Amino acid sequence: MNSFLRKNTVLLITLADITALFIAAAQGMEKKDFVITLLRGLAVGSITFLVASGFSLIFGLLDVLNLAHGTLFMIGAYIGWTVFVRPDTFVDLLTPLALILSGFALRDVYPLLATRIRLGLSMKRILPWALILVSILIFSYILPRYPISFWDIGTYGQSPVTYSFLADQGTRLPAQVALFTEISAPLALIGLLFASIIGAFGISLFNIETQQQFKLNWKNFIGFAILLIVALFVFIFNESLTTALTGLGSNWLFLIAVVVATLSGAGLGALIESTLIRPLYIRPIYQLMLTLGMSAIGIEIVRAIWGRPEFVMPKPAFFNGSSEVCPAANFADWWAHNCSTILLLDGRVRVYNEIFIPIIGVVVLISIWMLLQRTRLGMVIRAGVQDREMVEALGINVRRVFTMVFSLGVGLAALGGILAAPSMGLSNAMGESLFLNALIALAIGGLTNYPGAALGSVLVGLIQQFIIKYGQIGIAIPFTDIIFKPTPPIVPASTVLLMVIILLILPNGLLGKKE
Amino acid sequence: MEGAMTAEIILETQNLRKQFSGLVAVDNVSIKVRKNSLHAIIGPNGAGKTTFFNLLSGNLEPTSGKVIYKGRDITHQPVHRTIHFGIGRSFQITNIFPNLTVFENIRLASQALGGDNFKFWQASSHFKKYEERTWNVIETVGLKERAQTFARTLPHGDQRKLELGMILAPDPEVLLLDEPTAGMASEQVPELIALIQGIQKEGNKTVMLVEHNMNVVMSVSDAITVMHQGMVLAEGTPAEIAANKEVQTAYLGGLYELNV
Amino acid sequence: MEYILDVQNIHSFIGQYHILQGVNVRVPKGSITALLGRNGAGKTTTLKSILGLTPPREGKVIYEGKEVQGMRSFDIASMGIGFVPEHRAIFRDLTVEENLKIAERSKGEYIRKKEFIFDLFPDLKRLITLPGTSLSGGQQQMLAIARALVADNHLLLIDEPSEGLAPVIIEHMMKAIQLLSKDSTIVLVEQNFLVASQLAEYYVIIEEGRSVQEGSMKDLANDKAAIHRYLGAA
Amino acid sequence: MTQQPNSRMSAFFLTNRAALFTLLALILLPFIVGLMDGESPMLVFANQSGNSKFAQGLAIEIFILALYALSFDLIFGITGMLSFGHSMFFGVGAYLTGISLKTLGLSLPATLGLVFIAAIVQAVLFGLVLPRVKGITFALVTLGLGSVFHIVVMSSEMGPYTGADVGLQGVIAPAFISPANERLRFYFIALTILILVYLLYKRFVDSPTGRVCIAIRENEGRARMLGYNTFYFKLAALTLSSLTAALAGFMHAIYQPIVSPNVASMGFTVTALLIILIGGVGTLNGALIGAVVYRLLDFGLRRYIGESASFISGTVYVLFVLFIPFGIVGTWKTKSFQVKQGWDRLRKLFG
Repeated sequence: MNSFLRKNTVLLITLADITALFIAAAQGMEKKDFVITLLRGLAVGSITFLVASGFSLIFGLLDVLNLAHGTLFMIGAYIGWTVFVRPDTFVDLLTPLALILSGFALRDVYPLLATRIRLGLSMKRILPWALILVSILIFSYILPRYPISFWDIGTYGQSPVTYSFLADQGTRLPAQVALFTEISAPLALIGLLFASIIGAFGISLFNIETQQQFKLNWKNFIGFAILLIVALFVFIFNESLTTALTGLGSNWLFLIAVVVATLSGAGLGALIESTLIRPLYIRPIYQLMLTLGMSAIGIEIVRAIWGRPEFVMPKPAFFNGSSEVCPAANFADWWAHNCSTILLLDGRVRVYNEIFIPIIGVVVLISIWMLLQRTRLGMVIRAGVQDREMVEALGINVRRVFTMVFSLGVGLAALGGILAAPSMGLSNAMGESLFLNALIALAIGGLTNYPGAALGSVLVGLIQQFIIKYGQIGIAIPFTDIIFKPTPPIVPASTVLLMVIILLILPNGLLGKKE
Repeated sequence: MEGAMTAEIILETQNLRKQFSGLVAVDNVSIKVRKNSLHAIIGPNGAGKTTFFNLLSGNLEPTSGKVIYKGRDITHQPVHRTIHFGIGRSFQITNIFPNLTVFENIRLASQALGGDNFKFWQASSHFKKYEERTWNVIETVGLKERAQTFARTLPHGDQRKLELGMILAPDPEVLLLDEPTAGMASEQVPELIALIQGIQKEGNKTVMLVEHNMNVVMSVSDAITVMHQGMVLAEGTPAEIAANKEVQTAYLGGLYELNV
Repeated sequence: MEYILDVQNIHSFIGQYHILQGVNVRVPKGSITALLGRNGAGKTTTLKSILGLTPPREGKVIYEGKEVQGMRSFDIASMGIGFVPEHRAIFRDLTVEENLKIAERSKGEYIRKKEFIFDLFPDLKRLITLPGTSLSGGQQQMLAIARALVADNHLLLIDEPSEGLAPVIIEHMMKAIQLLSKDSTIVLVEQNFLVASQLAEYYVIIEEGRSVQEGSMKDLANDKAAIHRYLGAA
Repeated sequence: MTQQPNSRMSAFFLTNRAALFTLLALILLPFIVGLMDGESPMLVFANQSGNSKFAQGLAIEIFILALYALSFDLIFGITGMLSFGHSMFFGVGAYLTGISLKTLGLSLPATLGLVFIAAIVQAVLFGLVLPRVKGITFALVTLGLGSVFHIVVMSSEMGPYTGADVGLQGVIAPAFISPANERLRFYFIALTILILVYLLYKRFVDSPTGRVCIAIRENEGRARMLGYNTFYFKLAALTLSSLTAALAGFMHAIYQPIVSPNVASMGFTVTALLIILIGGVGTLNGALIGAVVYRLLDFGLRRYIGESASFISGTVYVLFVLFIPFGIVGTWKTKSFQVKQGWDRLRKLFG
């Protein structure tokens, strides 16, 4: 105990100081304000944590600073919104997407194929480009001939803003069914599949090392088969699926949206890691540039598809009820009526924003912690953070673990995005600001430290929310009559300053280990 | 022998101790190094020799104890100060600037103590005295033909020479050499040892040497300290060490007699 | 003689450095073979090249009759090669038990091998819940060897097992290695010639990235000139 | 003996012919653009030629960007410190110039003096954290310092001085370098400044100080072992970098009608990073070439593609990273080296 105290003096002092600050701050505040602000802080902290934890897992194991993490968070939100508000679009998109991805699911097969091809040096250089080009050409021929039920970002009446508004009112537009025009469906499907396979093969040719030997077995084809079946199934049952989805209650739809957004994030992560990041492990600076570039591309794609204006995502009915007893006086009342707000110590608390999100944050915190501590994958991750080479020498495919962790990290960011959407709204800038928050949280907590990510996130959330609150009520500075009201710009500045101070005292953050 | 014994002590440690979380790497080491002598530290791998050097050169701070140089306590001096006192140090694992040329490597070492480091308005070729010094050192260590090649492309043996050149360049009084022959072909070893001996004798320098090759050590050193598990096992002249039974069992395993 | 491992003229690079410039190592099945040579001669790199951690750019590595050079290192290791690296590489965020469990290649291996391992290293049994960092040097070395025993390995590559250990512990370690050699073949890198000469039947001397001499350990013990030339007196 | 200076002259011209040719092209640029439009040089002198004036404007922006990129290359490419707060160096220069000219009503030289003092002060501020943090933590701390500055600039309290999120407007440059009426003069002044700074940087990199900075990038531990107190060298690099960036900011504030708060944001630091990555990290020429490529690409894409330009530029950067990893200058150097080797081999083959 004594040695623990000695070793962590600085940490304990810092924590004590922060606690003292909060207690002192709470003095001048009404109880209900304090509780609400606390909950809000936890909510912001939870969302920050979802971004920060994924980022820190990736950085810890792969040594990659994924600067596109905020953008991926945002993409998660937009995908979730689409599933929730426009399930018909979602169904229409599934078929071509599954087909495009199916080629990448065969990535373990390509090296074998590559070793079979004997070509001259110049041909070897041209081949990947030629394959990618052909693949793009086929895509650009077929895809425009597949009408997807869509919105029009240019027209206000059909923009995401309007659809969101309508969905909030409970109105959903009748579903349309997408069928290929000008081209026969079997030909189009086969064409897409073919284009995807040669495109993915072309990309994989860039990073195949020579002399490699591989064993093939049926496991290499599972992903491919699943994607193929999904594509066909959705294509055939497009209409009934759309009707079924639109007919679902908003709670179920929200759940599906969360799952789809998270999985898409995870899939996107796996794809990015295995095609773009993998060749750059030996050139860290270029990873920065690559992820920055991806971030810019991501934001532009989102702008092109969903438009620039901000819009809101309706909350699922479970958190959005209204009746004469609302705001609910207690949880039993809330359970009966699904009120959107609840009274805690006479203060109105939004159930989704201030109770549901922190709960999810805690659930994710615990599940990832269990994953890290109790599962074999977690063991390998913890070991790999320290010594990749040794893990590999034990016969473990570290590369695959890398892909999994990247995918997990991006999946967490996407989950954060879709969960934040109903409370934060959707905007092109949502990723950037949250990413900065997450970075600050990590710097405070310790860059590669998982509990540190949680601690930092909560601190950042709390500080921001308390300062916002004081912006409204003002702080009475002790021994004077001055009431100081922090203005909004001080909110981000305060966390940044906290970060700078903590890093100067503890360069590895509060919980980071000394190297 | 008698005269050597009473010679001036240039470097001294008093109860030097270094502890890494659980492990005591250097345990209560007190040694005295006489001026102008060649003092060897030997011991099996993991005996704490390199850590001991790191304490002397300021790369590590000791947990307790003192390092005294010319009567002055330099225990807590930062690493960039020690060379200013006149202590140069080489590394067991070659530590050079791999992407700079041999010439550049040594010039950086030569100009370090000259006091012209902040004259950023003059080209470095303007400072002829450092260039001359650089060429001298390059010639001493025998890398003249390779002066303009990148350090990373040198063969291992030449990198060791470059490393030696980098400590020679600022002309220190005490040289701490950590396994200067590590990884060299056996044909090259005598050459390098002769070079070191030459530098020591002609330049009136004090050399401290960590070395694995017992025969080398026995033939060139004036004094030997044997370390084992962080502690000093024995101290004395080569003859005394060779006769020491304890050293034989702990280090040499009693399998071979030493040819002194 | 049947060779479990046959390394033929491999060349390996670390970054720009041409570390191995033609190493040949043949390891008879069931033997202990020692790689000898000075610091920095390329012994550790040889082990890493066999495992594909530092893939050789030229030459062949034949393990159990199959060319494995160019394969991914975890695939090579999965063929039954255990690695005990220099400085042990114990995972410090994992407990002793997890350090062993992580080496499993199929489920339940650890449970099956547990008893055997704890018979060999009784010390480890009482340390099982401690984190890897809290072990002493000797215990870490035992754990590193034990870790290589969890999976069914036919070949163990052990790098400097005696480094930095007290003589009593070295003796214990030597006994354990001798015991292990009954079931598996061992390639040993060792600085301490006494240890190497007592354990190994065969030796290969590596000098400046090349294998320069090989043979039976008994012959080397009498060849003072070679010992002097390549290994220094010790 | 009389031959000596002459041959030295011609040798100088030979080795620097590319640089001299570029310089000549830059001097003639306004007139050539004018001539292509069928406007006489006199018109260009009178600042009447529309297209030439436009080209000059673009070039001035490139010069300013190049100065800024040079300053970033000095601390990142040469000294090896990754700072994410570099835009603050530029921002301080730009905003202080604006405030000093507009609010304080100081003269141009006084403003420049003030800017330089501020630049030194902020270099020292960044330097204060140097001994504590390294690598990625240094990047984060500088990111923090930069963000605080950005936030202060954007805050409504500072509105009267900085224009908050709208940006600083209404800075009236003295008539003799007015970017509207005397653009040609501005062009040549900017060009001269860039050349002077470039030469200063070249000398700095080649000087004892610069050599130590490179040594710090390569292996800081070893540099310390050689007896260098690396802190002072990093501080020197930071100071020079800060002065240059502030000078770029100073010119920016005079040239642009609005100083947008974007120049103090993280995004502008990223711009500097991208420029030197395009050009080649650690090569001074790379910073210049990168600035040209970056600005022209940005300009061209915005002009011909419009809204989604950053989609294309993002893609271009990703392709750069994957296929031209050492930047234009770095790749050029290795390629020309290979070509030279090939030639040598050929020549040997034929005796």
